[in-house]
Amino acid sequence: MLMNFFFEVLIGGLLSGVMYALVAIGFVLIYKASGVFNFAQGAMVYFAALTCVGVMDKLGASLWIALPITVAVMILLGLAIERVVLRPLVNQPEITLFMATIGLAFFIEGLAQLVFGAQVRKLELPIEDVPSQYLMDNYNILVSQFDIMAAAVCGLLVTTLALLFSKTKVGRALRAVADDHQAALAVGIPLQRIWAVLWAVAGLVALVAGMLWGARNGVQFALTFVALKALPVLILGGFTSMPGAIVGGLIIGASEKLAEVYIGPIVGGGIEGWFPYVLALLFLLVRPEGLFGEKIIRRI
Amino acid sequence: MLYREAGQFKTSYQADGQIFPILQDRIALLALMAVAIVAVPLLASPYALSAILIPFLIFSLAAIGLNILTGYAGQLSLGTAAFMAVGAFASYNFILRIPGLPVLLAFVLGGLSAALVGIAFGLPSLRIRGFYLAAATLATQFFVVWCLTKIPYLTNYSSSGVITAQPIVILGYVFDTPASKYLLVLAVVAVMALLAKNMIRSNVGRSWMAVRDMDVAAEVIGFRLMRTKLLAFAVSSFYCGVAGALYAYAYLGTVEPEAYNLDLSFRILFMIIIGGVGSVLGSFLGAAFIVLLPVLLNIVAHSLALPTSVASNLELMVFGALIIFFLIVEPHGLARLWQIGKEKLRLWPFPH
Amino acid sequence: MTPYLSVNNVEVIYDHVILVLKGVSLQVPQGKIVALLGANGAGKSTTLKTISTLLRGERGDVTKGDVQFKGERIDQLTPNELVKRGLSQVMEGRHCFGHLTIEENLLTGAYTRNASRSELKASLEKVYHYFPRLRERRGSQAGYTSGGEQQMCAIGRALMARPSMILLDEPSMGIAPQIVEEIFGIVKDLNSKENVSFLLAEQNTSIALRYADFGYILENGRVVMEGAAADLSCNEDVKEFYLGVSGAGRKSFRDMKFYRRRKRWLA
Amino acid sequence: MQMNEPEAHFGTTPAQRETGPVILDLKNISLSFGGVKALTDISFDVRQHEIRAIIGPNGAGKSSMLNVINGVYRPQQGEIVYRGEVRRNMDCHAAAKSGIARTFQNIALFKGMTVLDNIMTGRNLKMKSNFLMQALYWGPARREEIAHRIKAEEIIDFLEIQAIRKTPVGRLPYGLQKRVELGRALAAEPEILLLDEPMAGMNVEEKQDMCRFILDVNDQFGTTIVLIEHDMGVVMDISDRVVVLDYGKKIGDGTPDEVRGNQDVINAYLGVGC
Amino acid sequence: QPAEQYIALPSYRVGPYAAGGSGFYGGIIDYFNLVNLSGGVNGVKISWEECETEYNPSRGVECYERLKTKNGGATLVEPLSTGVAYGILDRLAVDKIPMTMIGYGRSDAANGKVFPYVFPLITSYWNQAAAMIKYLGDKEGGMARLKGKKIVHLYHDSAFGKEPLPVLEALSKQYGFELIKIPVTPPGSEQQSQWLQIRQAKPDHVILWGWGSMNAVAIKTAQRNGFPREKILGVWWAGSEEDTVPTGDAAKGYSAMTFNTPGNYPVLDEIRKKLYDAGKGNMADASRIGSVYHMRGVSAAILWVEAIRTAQEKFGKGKRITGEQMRWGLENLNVDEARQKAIGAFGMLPVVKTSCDDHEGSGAVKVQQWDGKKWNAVTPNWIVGDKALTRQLLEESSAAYAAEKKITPACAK
Ligand SMILES: Nc1ncnc2c1ncn2[C@@H]1O[C@H](COP(=O)(O)OP(=O)(O)OP(=O)(O)O)[C@@H](O)[C@H]1O
Ligand SMILES: Nc1ncnc2c1ncn2[C@@H]1O[C@H](COP(=O)(O)OP(=O)(O)OP(=O)(O)O)[C@@H](O)[C@H]1O
Ligand SMILES: [Mg+2]
Ligand SMILES: [Mg+2]
Repeated sequence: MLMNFFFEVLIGGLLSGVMYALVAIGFVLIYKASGVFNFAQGAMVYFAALTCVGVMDKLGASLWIALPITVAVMILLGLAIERVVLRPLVNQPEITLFMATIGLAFFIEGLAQLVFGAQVRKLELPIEDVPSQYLMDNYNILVSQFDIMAAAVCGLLVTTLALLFSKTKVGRALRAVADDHQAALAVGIPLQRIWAVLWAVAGLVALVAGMLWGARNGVQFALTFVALKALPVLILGGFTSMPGAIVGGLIIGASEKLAEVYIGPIVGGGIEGWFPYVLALLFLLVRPEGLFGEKIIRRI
Repeated sequence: MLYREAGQFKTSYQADGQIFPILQDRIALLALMAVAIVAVPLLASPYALSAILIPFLIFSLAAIGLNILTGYAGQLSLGTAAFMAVGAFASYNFILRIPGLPVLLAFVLGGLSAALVGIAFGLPSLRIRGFYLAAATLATQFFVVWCLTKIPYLTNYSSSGVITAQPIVILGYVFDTPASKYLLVLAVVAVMALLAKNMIRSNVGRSWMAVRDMDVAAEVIGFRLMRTKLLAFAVSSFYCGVAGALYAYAYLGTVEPEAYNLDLSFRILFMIIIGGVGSVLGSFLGAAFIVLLPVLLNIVAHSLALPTSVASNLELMVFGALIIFFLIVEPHGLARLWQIGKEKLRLWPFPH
Repeated sequence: MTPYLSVNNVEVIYDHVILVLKGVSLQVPQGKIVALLGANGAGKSTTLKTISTLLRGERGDVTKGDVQFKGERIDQLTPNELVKRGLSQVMEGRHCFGHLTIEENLLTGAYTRNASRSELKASLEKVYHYFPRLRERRGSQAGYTSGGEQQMCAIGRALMARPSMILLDEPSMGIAPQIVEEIFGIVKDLNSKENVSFLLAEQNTSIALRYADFGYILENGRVVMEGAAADLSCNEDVKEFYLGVSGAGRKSFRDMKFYRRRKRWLA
Repeated sequence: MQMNEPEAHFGTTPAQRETGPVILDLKNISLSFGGVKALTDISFDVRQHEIRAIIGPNGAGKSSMLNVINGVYRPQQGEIVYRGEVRRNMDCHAAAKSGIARTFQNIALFKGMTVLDNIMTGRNLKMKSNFLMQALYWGPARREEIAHRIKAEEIIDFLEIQAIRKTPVGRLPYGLQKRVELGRALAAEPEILLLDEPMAGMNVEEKQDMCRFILDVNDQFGTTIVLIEHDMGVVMDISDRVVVLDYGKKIGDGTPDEVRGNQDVINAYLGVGC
Repeated sequence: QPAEQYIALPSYRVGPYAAGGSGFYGGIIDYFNLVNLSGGVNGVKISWEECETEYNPSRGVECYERLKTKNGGATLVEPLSTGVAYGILDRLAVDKIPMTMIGYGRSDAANGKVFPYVFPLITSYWNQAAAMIKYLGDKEGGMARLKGKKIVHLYHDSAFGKEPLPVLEALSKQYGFELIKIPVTPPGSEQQSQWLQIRQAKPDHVILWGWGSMNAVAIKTAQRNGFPREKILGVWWAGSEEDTVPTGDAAKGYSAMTFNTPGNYPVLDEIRKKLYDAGKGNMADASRIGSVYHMRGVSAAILWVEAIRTAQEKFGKGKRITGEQMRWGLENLNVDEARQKAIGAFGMLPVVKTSCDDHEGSGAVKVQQWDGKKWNAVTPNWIVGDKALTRQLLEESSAAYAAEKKITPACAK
């Protein structure tokens, strides 16, 4: 019985971790490829989900019509961001770009609510968020079928993107850009086009995260906060590693739940807010660039 | 022709080491201080004093604190509000538990408590840098607020978890009007800004900047990384702590730990980036920008008679867009813009 | 004949206030090597960055003049378009991609080429042939290689684009003497065999003038002297200030009695 | 610090210059990074007051050698005897304290600071007042600051960089940055000065200036200098003794003339016709 | 220029709580407009001004300071934000502007002797918590049956979530049920571990003391873990459409507290007809009329208008009243059933009768249940908990505050 509960917590945590990883991927994508810490990722998640349900609401369209429209919107958004925000800021210090993405986050949040209104909406995916009967009957563990799908989607995304980075010419170029904008320009990497594509892809990743999180928690402003859950995953896994996002997500998810259940009651509970950060920090003390992140080169 | 340094020869290094080496700047500053001390309390409306100037000064102080850490020592931090919270709650407890403790001393003690917490959370900076550190400082933010809600002692067992700042009494004088509070805050901020400026132009300041620009080289030259970074954390947190205490005592009055949330940390961060990373002047300019801009936008939006929800969202969008706009125009912030303006003025009427 | 590359009366301002180039004009004829000489801070690197439009990222503005390459104005193009048209730059100060291995660094150089695997391999081989040291270090992250190795990597990376014109900013910096000779040998080689044109900013005047066809001397953001390389190396002023030989032949570095006492032509 | 004063032994040949006892002795130093052997069993010494050059092809391990001397890298094997004491675990702070200053191959200036501030950082080990006094900028702290400022200004005069003293170094051209870096190292008034390619990216005239500075420092203060340089003209002219490294091994050691004649050195580095 | 009664509305319509803010302030403004259409309060029109606070204390203070002097001075303020309310708490007595905190804020502020200018109207957190236990006891078939039962208090880990703890703890001692406290870290977008703990504990009831997005997540997570929603009882901040709609069907059977009886009322019809049909409604979406937040806003406005009316009766009909007089009006409110009928809101809110001792004026609440489409009342009558207990807590706590602030408790004249 006790053991069973432990496994339930563990599995629940791992699956939450998958959901975190989903958001973390968007961060990694942008960071690894341009050295920009994209604070607007959370806002993009919200924007994507809201656009999707907003289109369904306003046009009375079905999910299958709203989805392609949202994809188009996210791509346009990516292109616009590159043109308006990033292009004029090439070769600026990291912190400037970081700040610009904060400005961007405000803009996107305002835009989303202006167009679609602030009310909370529901988003229903064809798959229901109820315990999988099959697993319940056969293994007596409680796992929502929704989570299983989320895990599959997440795995697929990570694999694709990881392959993109490690195996293709564009991937190599992206990593080069992250190291040195100026030199990347000098060797003829079309920074602008690449960034446009990249942000469009990040928009799509945000859409996936937005759909899954939105289906789970409702489409509301709080979706922008899921970024906070993704941050410890990022620092633990490393800002520059796709697999790191998944592994980090699993570790954070599982340990945070176990801690809340087993340590929480001793100290008054509610430690989920800071525990993942402290955990990630402990890892960082051993590996300052996260588990799988690229080593920070310090040489003179 | 009015603004020239030509003809102002420095006869000693002491004169050259002044904070404002150009005479016109010194005169302008003195004039500004005179206005701030005499004219403002007399002429400004209570609204301007208590809703604009006081928070502006308090945020400037916090921004100086963060600038010391992030702008000068190069350690990006997202935990500013936590240090402010420590300052506020510690001051509250000191005054509460030590009868007769002078308020100013309590602020200092509050600042020192924040400094201690700062040192503790600064320790990881010895290994971790950049955005990793930034994300890790979020731990401070969440942990401190968590402690304040979990440990009833800190809020004097108040059932709702809020504290009420005691009245500010110094030498029998009660600071309760907007004007008197403003003067108190002004005095504290002016003195601390001066101290910050002094630190920055002496060896500590240089050690911070050296660590920021290239920590390996700084070590080779003989700076101790650990001491330098932790000192930056301590001093920065001290500033934030005092600012946090002022925020509670001279501004909000009654506060819950939630008032020092992540949002506040970010606002302070905006201030230094918009104002100028690594500039004391920038801290003031940035604070003014972030305090005033939403108010202006709000007023403009109202005068356009837009529906409120449209106006509110537009405000947010314009705010975000303006941040981006300023970064594009000048990534080094308003302080740099100001400086370029001055340089142009110096060259005037020649373009270069 | 229109020159291959021409810079016409260019003025550059950094940060809105710092005037660096004050009307620089120069030409590179096709298939020639042109040297750009000048003291520290003369504006050589700025000139090269103006041509390759990398100035924008450093908050520099071209306020006057224009740049033409193969008869077209190029100052509004992106660096990517320039590289595609055959104009590559090797930046001062190496700028290797620290986290990429040496080989990956070289491969990024071929980004604009739609080369097949075997073509890439051939190009790599060629670079390794020129710089055997790079072959040894091909698998290490560039950030951990020595200064000279990084310099070789930067040059090799530019070669990978198979440009028809290369802007070289101080290629010999930090390179051991015999490799310096080799690098210039490579320049000559590419120039004569593949008709690649070069504009090289160089401090090592003697070797630059030895290999160049033509030279410009830049001082304080102005061209103060230009001429055929051979003529320049015979000029007395150039000899004294840039080649370190005065009437009595080369002096020992130990015996220089005075600090810089140069009279400036422009004064 | 009047540097242009009577020039004592200009025109003297290196052999005639008297050098002191061994101040720094490196014994069997080996250093490797993962698979890369940067240094293999290298021994050489540096005498007081001499100018000791290290040369060798790219990637030979010269910079790594300097990094070992001032404690940035810790060799896996070997020992360092400095002023008669064996120092195995010297970190770079301790090295700086014991009078070793240096410049770097890839300029390591503090880019956001002015020239003056950069040079002042070189004096940090000599500053005694604590940060509270500095914050008050009062009394001893202020006097100290001004005293050090005077020293820094002397160096600025010496290096002829008065005009740029308030310019942020990030904006300076490469050559001037090298000069500022030298200034920063000099500000520490070191006993040993390690220079890593101080003349890269300079033209002849600037190199002449640089040599002048180096020789003057060496003469006036008796500062021992360890120098890495690829310009053979410079190395042969100003150094007293030369170590030659190749692939992390020592292949030659001696006076410039000896080294010039060494066949190994010619093969590995100088090439023919030098 | 006819006299206008000016009210300051530091509101929020962007950010995480925008959904609630737009409904609440929408309701207030709708009712104001309605009153103005019929000539105002004895001819005195109501005017107001909004200012966006983003739920941020410091922006809220700025808004308050900006709004308070406009149009001849504000005579009432309502920020609907605990943080902002605390930020201006100390300023109210100086400025002589009363503030209402309808359904939130510190419960002990109901003591008008210590907090003369603060009005936590209708019901405080403490009374609500007491009412919740009362309801659960009734549901079990009598308070005595609570003995040995397990009740989970799943709360937003903040001052807000901890506020009811003294009441719940006292009641748990009194009635012998086991109180299990499980905090959720704000903003609460992940609650797997909490619900696993709950499932493990097998409680008889779960009190969901949540806020914002935390509520929907709680309900969804309960569903994922197969916990029956019928056993969950939410606080009124967890009992609006915004909390249940996003969960889809998961919230079916979930119930929550409210101080408005769901349903339709003549006053809402009027708002629909006279305002929205004429294109003058405040909310973008007319279907939100009568939603929980909207009704809450309308109720707030009703109480304020009644306070104005009451004050006018004493200080002069048809005249603009001052903030001090407004304070008096709020302190002498009596919105009884007859008055409610006259307004067209009979039964929409409990009877509210205030006094110097009792700035709350009621303490009665109802329970409503979500049927998948809308909220329905499940208790025909208003429920009142153990008011003696809450009164005692209130006295203690406000006395401590008075001591800390050096206030001598006394009724204002
Ligand atoms: N980003 C910048 N901002 C401001 N000024 C700059 C910037 N880059 C260069 N400068 C200034 O422009 C002038 C020319 O610099 P440039 O780098 O072109 O010189 P250079 O001839 O290449 O010198 P070196 O031989 O040392 O490389 C210098 O005075 C320098 O201070
Ligand atoms: N931190 C490090 N990690 C891995 N390899 C290193 C590291 N430092 C140096 N190396 C390697 O050690 C070898 C020696 O490097 P070093 O920098 O000492 O060469 P160098 O003699 O200074 O060459 P150059 O003249 O090109 O500057 C090089 O192959 C370099 O790649
Ligand atoms: Mg240059
Ligand atoms: Mg080297």
